[in-house]
Amino acid sequence: MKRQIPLLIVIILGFIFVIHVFVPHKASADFYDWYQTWIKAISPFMVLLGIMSLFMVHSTKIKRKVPNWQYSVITLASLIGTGAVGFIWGTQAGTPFMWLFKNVQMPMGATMFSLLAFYIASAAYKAFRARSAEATVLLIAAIIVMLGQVPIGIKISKLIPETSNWILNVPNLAAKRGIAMGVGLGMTATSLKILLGIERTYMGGGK
Amino acid sequence: MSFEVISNFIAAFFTLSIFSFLYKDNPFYKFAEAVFIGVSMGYAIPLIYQDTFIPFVYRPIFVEYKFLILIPALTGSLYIFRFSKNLGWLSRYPIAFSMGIVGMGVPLSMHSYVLVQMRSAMLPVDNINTALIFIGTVTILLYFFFSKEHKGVYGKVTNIGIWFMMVGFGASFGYTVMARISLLIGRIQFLLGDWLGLMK
Amino acid sequence: MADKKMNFFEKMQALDRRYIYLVVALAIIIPLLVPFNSRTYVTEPTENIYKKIDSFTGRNDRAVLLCFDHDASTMAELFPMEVAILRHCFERDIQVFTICFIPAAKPLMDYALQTAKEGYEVQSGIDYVNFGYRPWAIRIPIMLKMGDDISEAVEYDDEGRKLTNLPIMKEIMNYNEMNLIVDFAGSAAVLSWITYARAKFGANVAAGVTAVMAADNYIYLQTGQLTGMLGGLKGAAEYEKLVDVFACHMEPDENGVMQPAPRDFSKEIIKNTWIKMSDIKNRMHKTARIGMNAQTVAHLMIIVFIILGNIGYFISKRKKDKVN
Amino acid sequence: MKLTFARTGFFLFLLAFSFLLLPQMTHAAVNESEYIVENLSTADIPGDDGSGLVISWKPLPQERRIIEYRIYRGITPDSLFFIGKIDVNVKTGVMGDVMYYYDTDYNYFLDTQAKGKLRREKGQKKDGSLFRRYPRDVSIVGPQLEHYDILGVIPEKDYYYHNEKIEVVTETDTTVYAGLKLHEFSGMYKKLIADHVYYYSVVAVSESRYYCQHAESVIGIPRENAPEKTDRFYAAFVEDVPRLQFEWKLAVFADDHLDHNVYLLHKKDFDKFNKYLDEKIQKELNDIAVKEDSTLAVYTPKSQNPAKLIFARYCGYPYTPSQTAFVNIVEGKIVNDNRDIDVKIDVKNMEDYLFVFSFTDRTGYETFSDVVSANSTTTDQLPIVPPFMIIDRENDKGDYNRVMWGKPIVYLTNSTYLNEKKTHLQVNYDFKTNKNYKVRNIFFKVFDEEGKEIAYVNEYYQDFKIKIKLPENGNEMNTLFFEMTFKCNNDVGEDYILTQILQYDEQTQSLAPGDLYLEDENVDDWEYYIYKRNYSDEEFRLSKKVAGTQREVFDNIRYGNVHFKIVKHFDDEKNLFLVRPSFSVRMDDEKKATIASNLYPEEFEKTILQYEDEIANYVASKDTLESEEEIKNADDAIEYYSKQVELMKDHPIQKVAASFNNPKERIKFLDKSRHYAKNSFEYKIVKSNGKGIFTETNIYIREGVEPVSDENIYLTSYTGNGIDHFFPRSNWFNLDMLPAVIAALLFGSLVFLLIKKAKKGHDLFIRPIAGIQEIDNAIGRATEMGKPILFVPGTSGIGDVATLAGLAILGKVAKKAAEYDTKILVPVRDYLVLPVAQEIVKEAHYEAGRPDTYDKGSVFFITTTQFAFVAGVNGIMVREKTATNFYMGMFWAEALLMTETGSSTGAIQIAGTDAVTQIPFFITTCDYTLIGEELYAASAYMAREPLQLGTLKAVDYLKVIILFLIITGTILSTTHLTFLINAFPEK
Repeated sequence: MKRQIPLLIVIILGFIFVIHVFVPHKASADFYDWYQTWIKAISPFMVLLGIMSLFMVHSTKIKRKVPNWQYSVITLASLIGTGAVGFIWGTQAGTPFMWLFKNVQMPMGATMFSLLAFYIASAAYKAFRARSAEATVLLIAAIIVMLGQVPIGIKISKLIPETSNWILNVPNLAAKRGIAMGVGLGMTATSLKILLGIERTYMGGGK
Repeated sequence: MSFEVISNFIAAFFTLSIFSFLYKDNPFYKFAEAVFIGVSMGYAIPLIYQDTFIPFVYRPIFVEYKFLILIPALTGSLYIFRFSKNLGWLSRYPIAFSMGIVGMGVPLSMHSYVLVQMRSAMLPVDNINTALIFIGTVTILLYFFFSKEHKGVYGKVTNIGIWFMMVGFGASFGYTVMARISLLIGRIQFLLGDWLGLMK
Repeated sequence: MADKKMNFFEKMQALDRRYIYLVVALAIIIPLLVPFNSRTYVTEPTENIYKKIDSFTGRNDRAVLLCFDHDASTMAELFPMEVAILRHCFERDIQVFTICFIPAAKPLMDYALQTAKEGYEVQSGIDYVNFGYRPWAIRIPIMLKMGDDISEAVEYDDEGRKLTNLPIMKEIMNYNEMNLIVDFAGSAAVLSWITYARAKFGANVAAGVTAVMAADNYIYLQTGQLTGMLGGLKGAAEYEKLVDVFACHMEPDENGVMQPAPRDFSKEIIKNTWIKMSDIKNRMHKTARIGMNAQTVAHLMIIVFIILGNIGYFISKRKKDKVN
Repeated sequence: MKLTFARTGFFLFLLAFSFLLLPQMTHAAVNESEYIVENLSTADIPGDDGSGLVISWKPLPQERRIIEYRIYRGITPDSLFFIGKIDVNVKTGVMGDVMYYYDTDYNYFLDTQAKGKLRREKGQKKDGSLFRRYPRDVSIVGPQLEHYDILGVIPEKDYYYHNEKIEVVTETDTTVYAGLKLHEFSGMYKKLIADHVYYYSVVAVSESRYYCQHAESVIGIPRENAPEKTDRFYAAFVEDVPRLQFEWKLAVFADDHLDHNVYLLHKKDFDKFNKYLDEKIQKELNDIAVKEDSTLAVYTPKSQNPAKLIFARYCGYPYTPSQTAFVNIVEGKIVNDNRDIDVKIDVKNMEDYLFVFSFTDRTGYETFSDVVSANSTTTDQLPIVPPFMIIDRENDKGDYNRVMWGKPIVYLTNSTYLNEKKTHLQVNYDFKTNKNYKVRNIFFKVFDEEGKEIAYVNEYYQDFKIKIKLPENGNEMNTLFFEMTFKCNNDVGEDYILTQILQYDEQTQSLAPGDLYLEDENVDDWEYYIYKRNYSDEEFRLSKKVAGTQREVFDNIRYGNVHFKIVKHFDDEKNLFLVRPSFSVRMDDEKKATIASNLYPEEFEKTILQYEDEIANYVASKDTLESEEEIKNADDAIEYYSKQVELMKDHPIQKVAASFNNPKERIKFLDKSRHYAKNSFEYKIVKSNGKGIFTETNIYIREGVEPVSDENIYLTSYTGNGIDHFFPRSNWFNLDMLPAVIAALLFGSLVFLLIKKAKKGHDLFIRPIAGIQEIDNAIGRATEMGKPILFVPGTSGIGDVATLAGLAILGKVAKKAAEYDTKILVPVRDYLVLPVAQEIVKEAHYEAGRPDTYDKGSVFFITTTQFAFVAGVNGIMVREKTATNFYMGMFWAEALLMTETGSSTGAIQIAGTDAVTQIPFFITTCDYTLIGEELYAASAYMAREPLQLGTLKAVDYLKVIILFLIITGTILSTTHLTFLINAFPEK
């Protein structure tokens, strides 16, 4: 009841879905539509997990007064504040809710993303060491492609953009294809393991 | 001070607070991080309520009287028991129902990740480049063969695979640089242009 | 003496990341604030779009459609291309249409038109038409219908006028006339133009994409399904240059007053022309090139870092080997 | 110090959130009157059926910072309902001086998304006149129905089975309706009624969502107009048949069009015709003017139309009508009994005639095209339509037919020089084919200007490009001549040759492809029109119009059918909307009458009786009638009703329907018949130059199939397609997926075999994987340093296999950590991963025998937003000073953000991901990286259970097979044998 039935649900549904892929018939398409409406009805409740966990983590921090607990108060306050603003004034353009999104969340997201430019530079500096033949190859390929993207590359040598293109279209393609095939096999295997009930990590532990 | 100036000021404040992490962890960053996490989660709640709960749960049941939807809705609410000690197992039902779709993954990933890729790996070899792509693909596949240790001649062959991968990784790395710097340029243009008005 | 040198490289080895960050920041901020001149090399995919658009010069029975398929997050890379192409069209009297299928693109599209229009006496409905926003759901039906009759597919322009009544539409019927579509996106959105407009009706399709997407689209250039491509800021910079060198070319008349003298594309001219940044008054006409300067400096700086780091690495390794 | 941080934090927080109130306050001080839109006006839309209005107003200046304009409509000025809005970009404002809103056609009126109760619009006083959208409340919406044309769209099932029979009794008679609840409609759409008065108003909403005052409402009255004039009409005269052919362009608005007509006009009557036209236009203007001002005199045109009708066709169905027509001239006459056409025409003097086309609409307006004369041509100048056929499209759920014709086509699309010397040229090509001809090889022969063959390419694998070596003679090749031939699975014939030139183009400065010729025919000159017709429509409609290079079309046939019903009445006690219970099933065989039925069998019977009464009445009245006209009318009526009664009683469908006792069974049968009639199509093709020079084929008739007897067409299952109608079938197996089935079965059995082997205790060797062996050391290091371990199980959901692999590794790592009594931190981005990860860590502690050390807070959720999650993780790394970081699972751009922070804190980092784009960053910044598949292998490797090991081994064995196939396939394809490569799916 606690474990067997959910497992059975996965296995039965899983096999139906295997068949669904091969059967284009109306009945099969209808089954898929039905499943979709049910999944959509289940999905909104997931957010409760996140909110509950967030509250548990931060309220514990506040209660125990762990270092930096004050920031947990800020987190919870912004969480409640943003949610409330959304429910009170709505979520259309021009509401305080969208103002928060545009002037708080979006700039921070974009800035976080743009930190990558700094990190990519420091990673290149710190980690690109010609320790071994392989590392050297990686380093040289990176430099050529980097040069190939800016006008200075062609100034140094006409060959640089050409080589850069060649690297992207030949060895890079081979690498991507080889890895993708391996990953594809691995994915198939893992799906199959779930389907056969071998892999049941997703159920969590317990009896 | 117009509304827009204030808005830009706040956006700039948070932008700089995040950037300050580059120097070191500091109260500004901690503050921005706390607000970021809170706001981003708080942002999701009304949207999920509006875009999934209302159309897929509330409306079917209470407006269209499709009472069958009560089953998945109740199943979904079992998630709440996740943190309960004794009833935690109940939350496995919605998870199991959502996992069923993995079944599709078996034939589909076989089809699109393996068979389709195999077709493109069988293209006629008519010049040095196609030959190299062929060699690269085969040696990389051999690298991912787990039943034989990489030793001797076989080790040499898989080593070629590693070389191909390394060139590929280097290329990916170098290739991403430009896009990431463009993002930073975008941010700096905001700070210098929209906020400070230094760029005219 | 030798010891001191070692120390320097060793120091370089253990250099605090923050110095690197500082250099990165400066490498980007300075070129943005103080534009300098640099050479832009024009690549073939960019050249092809330019030549194709330029071949429509002054023709009433040809038009370009620009499709805006992106939101503000990729604006830094795509916006300069859009302005550059629009400017080319306005300068050379080429009829141009704009359309978008995602709501977030609508303001960007208006903004691009407004920016590019500055300084040109162009009129909506005569020199260009903004088709406005159409829902994503009817994207493919519109694409297909355009192969038959554009004024039936779009019906009204953004200002609510019936397309059939607009002077610009007089000789424009379908893809035979609106012969080039340029799609701007940070995704593979151009694919649907290839499958519907190109494969079904033989329209020419070109793409303006972010740098990350450029490699993915390269294959369509090779198979000829894409007429040309602008890749990231670099593509935009190249196009800006082409517009300045050919479409906006000025020559002194007998009185020595500079007069517009647009010229046709030629590889020779582009090789020998040097345009000074300071000669371009409107900042929007050189954004991409300035951005590209920052890119170049940043790329070079990263490469210098790699080299410095490696020199340090080898020297300290040799030192270690000696000690052992 | 700490407290000051906190104080600063709170201060800043309050500061940020206090700005939220700002937008609410900023509006208080403004002058309200400046925010009312000006020049609000309405205008009738020309060329429509009187259902369209355009509302226009002057947008407020940009500095007012308006975010949207909301439009309201009502039938009285004191209650206007929200109908739509136009969003505006606050920064750029509106381009242009006028804004428009179109209230045209059928558009949204009501569905279940509407709110339950009627509410006043924001900012309206208690007695304000603006309301929000129509609510779901029948008592409010019901009275509105009569002021609009409301079209209800009802899914079949709801219409048939969820209706309630409602009798509406009025003084004169009783009408029976089918009552439906709102949720049984998939939507209701409204159209304005001609000459009805509507009121409109507009409200501007400012950036801070302040609803400004509304503009004074204005009146809008849509007017019925004559159809729009077509701007293209062509006539052609095929001398040798003799036959007249016509082609025209449809109007944009064609909802109320009834007929397409062609008239013959003698040149001498041209002036008369113009006079007739002038009067017609005057009449139209007068019609509207009289409506506006009833005191005006009504204008009556005097002259007659001198042109003679020679062709007329019904076009009033809701699909795109056909745009070509031809009439045969037999013995100097054009005759059509159905339309009473009998016109003499002098074939020898065709130049004396002019032709004119017209649209007529339901109100009787007629609009003529410009007058044209016919281009003379002969049959041998008309295009030849290649043989075509229709089959069901395979591998689908039954919503497409496949229409295909002709032999494959190949054409050049582009060319590029590959080197500076211009001796290597890459030419791109494209080809189109259909199911009958599977292209094996395409042969390109290239000739120079002197006709010397300079290149020959055998394209055995089609990758859309060929490379040509040009002779090195210094001067550029200006023109290249291409001859292209095919080898297919079916013989295309020796003489099937396509030719095309590549010519130097000054403007683009490259070799550009010229026109494509198939023998002497310029392929680009022609287009194919696919016409189709089902059992429910009387005329053919246009399905697709495609370029001359196409060889195949998939004709979409929508699987589900809905019922469109006019909604005029309601029942507010029962909360029902009322629609007619009668519905059409199909047309009879002659396509003259509709076979209709009724939801309620007793009502159907009643109608028959009613008709029979009418017949009896007319027969009885005939004795008393005197004038011939009256008698003729009575005869016509009798004939009409008799025909109806005959169809209702004797038609096979009706007979069978009547035989059911169970009403549900009866409806089911009728539904099936209707569905079949709607979705079975017959096809024909027209090949045209778009200007009247075209050839129209006959209806396609399937060969080698017995015609289905009349009885069966109605009664048997859907498989009885007959010989001309095609009903798309729902297929049970997707053949495209066959390779995947085989591969999956092979894989499944390998897994089965190897698991069995592993269970028997065979030692299955797995090579050591670098990263995995280091995991223990890394945990050990954290223990030594007394610092926690960070484990990020990817940033995607539980359904992602990479996440599952990551979680499996988490189990092992957590167990080790518990054994060493080291703290482990697991931040999670996905809701569902959270409980799973918690269970895993908890269980790991139990397995290690240290349940006491399990901390509930060690596995925690941060947020779902990508970069906010990273911000959180980075904070943890820096503050908790984690000594060892694991990243196992799927990652996107956030990968480097985490690993670089990790490496700056000096932590040991081990990563594993199948995200190809992120592996480079992991490799450069982490100490060990599991690349791609190694991530999946790792969990099996660490688990060492037979089930996991067996599967891993099975993957390895499959890999051997794949390698063998790839190598063989490449060798074969290189030696021009493409059967193996073609056995694999393309996408």
